[in-house]
Amino acid sequence: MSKGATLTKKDFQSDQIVRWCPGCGDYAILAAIQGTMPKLGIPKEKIVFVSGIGCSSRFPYYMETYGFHTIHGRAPSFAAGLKIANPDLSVWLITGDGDGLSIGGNHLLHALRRNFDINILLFNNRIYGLTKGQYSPTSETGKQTKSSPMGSVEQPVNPIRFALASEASFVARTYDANPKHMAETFEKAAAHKGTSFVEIFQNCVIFNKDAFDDVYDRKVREDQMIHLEEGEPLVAGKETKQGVFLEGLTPVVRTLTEESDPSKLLVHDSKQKSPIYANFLAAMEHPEFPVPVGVFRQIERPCYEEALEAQVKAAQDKSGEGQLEDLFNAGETWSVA
Amino acid sequence: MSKGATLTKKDFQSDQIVRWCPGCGDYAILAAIQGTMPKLGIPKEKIVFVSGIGCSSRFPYYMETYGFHTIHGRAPSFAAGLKIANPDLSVWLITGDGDGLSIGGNHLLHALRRNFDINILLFNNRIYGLTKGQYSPTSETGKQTKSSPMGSVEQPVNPIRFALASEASFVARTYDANPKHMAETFEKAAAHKGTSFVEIFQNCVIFNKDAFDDVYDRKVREDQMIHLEEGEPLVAGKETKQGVFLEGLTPVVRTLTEESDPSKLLVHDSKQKSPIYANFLAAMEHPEFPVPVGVFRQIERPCYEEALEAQVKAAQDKSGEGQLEDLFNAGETWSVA
Amino acid sequence: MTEAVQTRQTLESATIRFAGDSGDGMQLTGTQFTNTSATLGNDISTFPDFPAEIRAPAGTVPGVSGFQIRFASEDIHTPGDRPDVLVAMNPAALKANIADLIPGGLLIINEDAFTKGNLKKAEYESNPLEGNGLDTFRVVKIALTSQTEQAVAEAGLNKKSAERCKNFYALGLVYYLYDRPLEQSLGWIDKKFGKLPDIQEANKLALKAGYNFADTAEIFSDTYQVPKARLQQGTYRGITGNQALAMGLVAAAKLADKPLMYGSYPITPASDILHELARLRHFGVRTFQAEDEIAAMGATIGAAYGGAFAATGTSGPGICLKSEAMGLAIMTELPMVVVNVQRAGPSTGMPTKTEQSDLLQVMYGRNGDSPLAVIAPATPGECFTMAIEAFRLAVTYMTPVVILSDGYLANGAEPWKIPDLADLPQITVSHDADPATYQPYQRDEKTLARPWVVPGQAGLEHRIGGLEKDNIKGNVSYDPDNHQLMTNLRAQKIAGIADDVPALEVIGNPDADTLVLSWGGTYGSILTAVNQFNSDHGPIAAAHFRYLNPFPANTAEVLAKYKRILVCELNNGQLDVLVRSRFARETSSFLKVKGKPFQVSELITFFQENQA
Amino acid sequence: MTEAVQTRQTLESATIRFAGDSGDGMQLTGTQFTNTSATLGNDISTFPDFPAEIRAPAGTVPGVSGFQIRFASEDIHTPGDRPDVLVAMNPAALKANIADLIPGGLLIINEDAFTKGNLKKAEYESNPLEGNGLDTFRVVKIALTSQTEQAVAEAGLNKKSAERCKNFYALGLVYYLYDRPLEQSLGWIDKKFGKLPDIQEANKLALKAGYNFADTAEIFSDTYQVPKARLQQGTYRGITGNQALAMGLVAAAKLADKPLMYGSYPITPASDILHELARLRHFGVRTFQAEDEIAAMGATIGAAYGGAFAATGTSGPGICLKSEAMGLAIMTELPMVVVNVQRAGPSTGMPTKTEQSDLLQVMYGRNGDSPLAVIAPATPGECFTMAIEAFRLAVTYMTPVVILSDGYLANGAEPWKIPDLADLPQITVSHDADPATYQPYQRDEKTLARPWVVPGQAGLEHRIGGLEKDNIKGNVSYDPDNHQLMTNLRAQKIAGIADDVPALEVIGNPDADTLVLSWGGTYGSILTAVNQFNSDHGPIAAAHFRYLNPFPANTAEVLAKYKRILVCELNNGQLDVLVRSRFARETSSFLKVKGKPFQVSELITFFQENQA
Ligand SMILES: Cc1ncc(C[n+]2csc(CCOP(=O)(O)OP(=O)(O)O)c2C)c(N)n1
Ligand SMILES: Cc1ncc(C[n+]2csc(CCOP(=O)(O)OP(=O)(O)O)c2C)c(N)n1
Ligand code: SF4
Ligand code: SF4
Ligand SMILES: [Mg+2]
Ligand SMILES: [Mg+2]
Repeated sequence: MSKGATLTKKDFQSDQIVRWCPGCGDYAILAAIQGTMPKLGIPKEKIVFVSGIGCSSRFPYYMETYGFHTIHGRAPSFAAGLKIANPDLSVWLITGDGDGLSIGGNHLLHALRRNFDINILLFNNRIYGLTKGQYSPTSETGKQTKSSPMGSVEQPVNPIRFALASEASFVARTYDANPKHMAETFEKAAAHKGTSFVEIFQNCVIFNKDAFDDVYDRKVREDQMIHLEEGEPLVAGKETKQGVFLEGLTPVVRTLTEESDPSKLLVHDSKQKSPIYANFLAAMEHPEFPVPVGVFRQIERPCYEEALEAQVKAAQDKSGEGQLEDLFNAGETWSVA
Repeated sequence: MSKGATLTKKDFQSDQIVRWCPGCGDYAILAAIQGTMPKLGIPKEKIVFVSGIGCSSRFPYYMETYGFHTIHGRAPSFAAGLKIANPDLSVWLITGDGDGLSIGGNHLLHALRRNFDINILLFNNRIYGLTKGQYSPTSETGKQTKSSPMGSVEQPVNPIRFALASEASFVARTYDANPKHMAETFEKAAAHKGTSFVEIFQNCVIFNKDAFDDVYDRKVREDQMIHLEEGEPLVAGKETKQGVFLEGLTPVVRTLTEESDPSKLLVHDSKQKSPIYANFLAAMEHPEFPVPVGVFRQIERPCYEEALEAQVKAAQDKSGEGQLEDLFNAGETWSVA
Repeated sequence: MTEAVQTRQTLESATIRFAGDSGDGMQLTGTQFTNTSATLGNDISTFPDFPAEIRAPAGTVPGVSGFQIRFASEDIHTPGDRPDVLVAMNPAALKANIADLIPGGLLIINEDAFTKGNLKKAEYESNPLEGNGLDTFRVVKIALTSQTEQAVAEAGLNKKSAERCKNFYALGLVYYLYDRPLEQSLGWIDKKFGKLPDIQEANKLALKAGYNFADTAEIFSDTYQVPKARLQQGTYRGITGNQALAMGLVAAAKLADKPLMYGSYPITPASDILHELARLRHFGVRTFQAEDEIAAMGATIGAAYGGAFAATGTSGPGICLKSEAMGLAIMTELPMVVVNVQRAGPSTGMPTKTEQSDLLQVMYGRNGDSPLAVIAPATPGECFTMAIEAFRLAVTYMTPVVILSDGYLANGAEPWKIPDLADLPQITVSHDADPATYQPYQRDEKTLARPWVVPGQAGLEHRIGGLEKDNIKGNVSYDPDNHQLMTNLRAQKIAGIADDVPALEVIGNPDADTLVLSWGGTYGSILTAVNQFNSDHGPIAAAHFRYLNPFPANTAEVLAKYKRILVCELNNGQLDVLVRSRFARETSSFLKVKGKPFQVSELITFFQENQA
Repeated sequence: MTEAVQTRQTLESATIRFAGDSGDGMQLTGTQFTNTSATLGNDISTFPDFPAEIRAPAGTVPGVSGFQIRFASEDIHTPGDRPDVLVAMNPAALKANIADLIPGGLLIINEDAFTKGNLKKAEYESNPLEGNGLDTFRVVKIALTSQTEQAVAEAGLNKKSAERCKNFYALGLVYYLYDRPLEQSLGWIDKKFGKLPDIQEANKLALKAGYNFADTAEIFSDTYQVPKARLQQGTYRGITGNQALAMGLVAAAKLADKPLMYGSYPITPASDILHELARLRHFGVRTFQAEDEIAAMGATIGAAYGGAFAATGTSGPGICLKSEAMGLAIMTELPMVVVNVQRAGPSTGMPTKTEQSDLLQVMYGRNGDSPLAVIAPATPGECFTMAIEAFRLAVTYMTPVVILSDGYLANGAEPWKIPDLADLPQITVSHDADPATYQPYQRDEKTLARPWVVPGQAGLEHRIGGLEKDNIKGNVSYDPDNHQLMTNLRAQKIAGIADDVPALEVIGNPDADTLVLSWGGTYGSILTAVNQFNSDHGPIAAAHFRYLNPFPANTAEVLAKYKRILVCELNNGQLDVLVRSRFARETSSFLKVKGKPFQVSELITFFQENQA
């Protein structure tokens, strides 16, 4: 059957008509994923896309792999069961800011700390798309929508900080406006053993048009973002370079001049065991700071399903493979003649 | 009727027999709360205890105030509705590590970021007590329980880090072995405007006996804990003093000697707007670090119910108090004679 | 307006369906026609039908959006089974709708859209405009796109924007066909596009051009007029079920002088209730968009406990999530309203399609014996009165009350006679209790309701919760007899409501042998079918349930009069389960689960088949 | 063993209840008596009854823990209505249980515990041992605490530990009373306390001392023996419903050569299934303790999709939370088992008490028309066979199957004849499909099941989900006729199971006029009552449902034979709803919701009253 190595992007396109609004950022993400898949060298039949409900969660229908469009917010639990049943599948979980952080926040938390070897992509358009435009947990305070005509009175949650507090072993951010960055990020996520969490800034052209343009529009992108690169200093800026320095525990952004001492610049290191640095990065929010994108954190930690398999093996090594007769006859028995 | 000022601890004891196991840490917490109540100067009838399900969640029955023992994990939502209906009540939410962080993690997240003016006390005994001893989301990896005879394979969640990522405006930790510290912490929580989140280390003598003894037993307490005091340096230790220093972003604990420069010590400041410092503190976990207790963070942020009331008022100021006739007649109408 | 006017046929009623791509503005066109007709004094009934996607792929069949309107000089109760006129803006719209057009019906087609590309998207093998597939209809092909472009040229829009005016051009055509004036729509355009003068201008040009083209080119061999209906005197407006429901909730709270708290999580087709209410802060309405349906239910209970008029709304899957907390609401006997705008299930099902398949869910979908009151409005407008009724029952009996609406009621519109405030029921609420004698579960002798004491009342501090409580005192109780007593009391309390609601009414011919039973949103079709059957076929009686739990007190008596009982519902037999289990009667059912309302004709056929 | 033995009365059956404080070890005492009696060859049935709290306040009535055991030389099916012997370790135990003791019953009391303090905690105004309130019983007062202390003195324990041996002293007394040997319990003590020699010694001393005291002091005027029962030949063990259920799930997976995945969130009284299974990693069992019931259900569906034998277990409130995902399981037609160990509701209710009130919840508690299979074991041991049966049905019909157990079955024990592996049903599963022809919703002609293809199978990639799918191809479909078809198919598929399950059996006297209907865990009481009624009163027939959805194929036929139908169930009328709605028959019901099983006597009374 299908051999991962020889597949092309086209092999991952299903025959279903894609039903997002014209101009929706989901198209670019779909293309980036379909483009990434052949590079992973995994046969199609070993790949499963699991999703919740939302515009973004229609994703599995468009992938020529196995796919499960589940119910709202609960995709992580389906992925968990699937991985337990079948640890060698490549499982991709597609969710939205509403699906993953409103109704599904708890499942996301627990999936992340359990560290199943799955890849979670959270399409953050800061709005409920499918239900036609209510504010979401990532919408900014004051956001006016159909359900908040006088403005939302809620403090948004930062998905990266949430993932870090949930003990995620891989945390990254990318954006629909940069196919190359997406592709690189997805490849890194796929390579990570354990749960990979990727926030994707996604443009909902209908209900939250251009929400990220201040950050990622080509014109401002280089000034408003820090593209995290392993071992490289934290620097933004196209013409004038802006560097991130540490003052106590506080990030301070200063224009780099001839005189600046580059050795004082913070250097990106996503592999720190302690979550402090990653949290520090995550606290850099727009518009006060340029927005970090790339891999915030990647650490090694045992996967749930592996630890579980190890227990099965250890138990069988110790007690032999369980036999029903032994099970039935355990405890006190007596005979009737 | 009852006047807050003249009440005593006894006034807050209901006539119900307390039904926790002898020796359970919940008794001390109950006593500390009943002792704190009179100091708040709030009349009994303005106080409501709301809880979920668990040993800890029996709490409301023992308080001679209004009380609502709701369902498992959902107490924050009841508290939200109650505060919306009646913003001037003093609402206390009692939850456990299972109730609040397993089934109820999502509601906790959203309550915290919405910042209702309520006080959330999470009794963390790192076990499910009421259901007779299964591991909880705060149980340590490897924990052997009825449901994990070969050891839990899950990474625990740190309630303080979770609360911080949830944008909590007040975050503290206290412990059942220290009535004075509890009382002080509860008073501070009550004084805070917005959601106060307090983790309480609680001893379940039946299913997780002495889980915190390494940290809070009188013999080790001073060495194993840092009692956070506003404006004071981060120092632990009874005989030899241990101070917390910053190396880059990493906390380093060093024995203080005559030579140590005290000005290099980190000084506690819970009012920082940025969550970085509080996160830094929260990342100090036992046994690598002495455990911080006290107030991690307290910042000012609008409360949900106040912002909502403000919208009601603004709308009424703008459009007048809504009249049904106007509502009915809005839009296009026509007459039939 | 010369000759043509003179030869206009007068009709009692007409049904038009506008169908096009989701981007073609068909909902707007339909609404404009509706409002104009309503203002002219017609009775109206509408049925919008749109795809699940926000913007389904342009040109495809799943992307087709339709709006059907029936308008009449007589009382009507349904948007019509099949349209007399179909406007099809593209091949997909034709494909999706042509089967419904009545034989001999008028088919208005936008020729310009029948391009190769569009035919392919609609999965047509050959062009249906060629060949004789449409011969049974009166086909009027118009180059709608290009004519619109020409008509609006002077407004100076770009091609794409100019094209987008074609729905108003089509509306103009149909206005002419049915002799409707343009003024109301012109006014609407002025209001809507006042800030975009070129678009404003273009749409007005398109509307007028369509009208004039129809007039001058005499493209319609027959034209019609539909005189005004003999509606009850009063001021009217168009209203959808969701709008009516939102207004009813607000009105109930106002009538009781209480703030309304509405906790909800968005879900199709219930979200619009949240949207309507969110705009009403000046009515003291507190909306709470919760993180999920569980939290919405919890907040609703919390608010009820806090003394507010508390309500929540959702659709079927959301009820699943609310069910555990609904059990707590029953156990703590607090008053609140739970709205379920039903949609086609199971699971995610077909979210934008209507169905009545959550009746048994709301009756039984909780652990333990957990009775609550269930009511169901029969028409969009009745959503208003039933919302008030729900709150009346909730606070009188201290119980959650479920309102079963559905997608058809929610989005369908009808003329609504604006009520006189004085005619609305008074709702009185008291939190009074004497600290000396107060007991949380002391019950009112008649209603069996416990007192509604709220935090903040001094001397009445007490504790409630989901563990069984002893009757009267309200302490936690594991006493076997108390549990039996409380289970019985919970059941009796709900059963007792039967005497407090209107008797079940028999419509049609009460002396018939056969009784048709139905409930909720199917009223219009049932009533129409029953009336028609009585005039054309033979005697038949019907009774339509607005109260599902409990049934009205006279239900057994009504049923006993009939030899044959037919049950019609948009599910796989749910009212049927209730009726049979309650009355141990054999029934025959007409069950339809196609995501659509009943057609009058299929009901008639069913009646005929069962009129043995 | 001199005289006394000679005068022992021989009984066919006896019922003892041990009652004391939660800390008094009554569950242990009961279990010891059970095991010894089972080994002697008696048939046995037990009913443990304990407080909701882990350690309810010592000495109070809510803190009382009880264990009832019935043992017999005949076949028995219930733990007995009322005990012949009551052992009351303190005033609270007396208060909570004395009403149940049969008149003339033997009451063994620990005098030492009747202190002022304890009387107060039990809320006794005066000492019940004084006065004549207990005159109708044969009262044996013993200074159990102090005699135990004396007896174990030589083991050198402190006072508190010494006292704690008093349950074994009491057990010794009762062993003598019923002529049971001590060996088995002595052996158990050795095994259990081997590492704590002083406690080991003390408990053995206490047990012997109790026995000897009863013998030498001749405290019992009558003593008894209960000969062995004529049980079927074989090896037996005691088993609770939860244990049997866990073993059944494991066995089903093994029989199909599949791994078992059990996803669950702890909840009383279902948690022990999780605990049992968590110990069985070497059987390849993957337990998953989820963050809540929703996640447990999701993981179960995920695992079923992944090809495992997947099951989840919970109690009523947990089903509320699972219900939305159960709808998805139905829509995606995946095989899995959902266990509901029912407890008294609604809401949190009385978590440690039994009830049968979730039948309609599992039938109807989801949005849309969403049928699934529902079965219910009749005895603790049957939980084993029904777990296997559930998986057989699940994989044969590609459907979720609900097992309705209850608190009484879950914790009650009975002797279980260890099955021969060869007698267990074979379960065959195939994932085969031909990529050339595979369609996700292509159905088996007979079962209507779709193929169970799992990720990892090459060339069969496809997508499933909760939106309506077109039959055969499985693409998302909003087609009206397809939705009708799929709704019908889902219903037919479940209905078709009726022909694949054992026929409904009539017990008692099949020629009677009256048929008693019952289901699930009440079997023992019903059978006993029906048999007794037939011998003592008159003919009566009964049929007990183990298959609730669908009912066995012959059900209508069975019901048609009887003039009168009585329904007995531990809820407020739920099977009754199903029976009446299905068969449109009048019924009379005996409904009990007291958190307790039926008493045989109350059933008999009900039969008498309805045997008109
Ligand atoms: C139980 C339940 N509640 C509500 C809904 C309605 N619903 C569907 S998607 C959605 C929010 C989607 O937002 P998001 O996850 O951000 O996805 P997007 O559409 O923006 O991609 C909601 C509220 C549902 N399908 N199920
Ligand atoms: C829906 C639901 N699921 C499960 C339970 C069972 N349950 C009750 S309390 C509890 C866990 C309690 O743990 P925690 O919150 O830590 O409280 P503790 O008893 O330790 O104080 C569980 C699983 C329940 N009551 N409701
Ligand atoms: S509504 Fe927004 S998120 Fe959804 S498909 Fe359209 S553009 Fe994309
Ligand atoms: S089980 Fe643990 S937490 Fe619960 S009451 Fe007993 S000691 Fe306290
Ligand atoms: Mg979104
Ligand atoms: Mg706990």
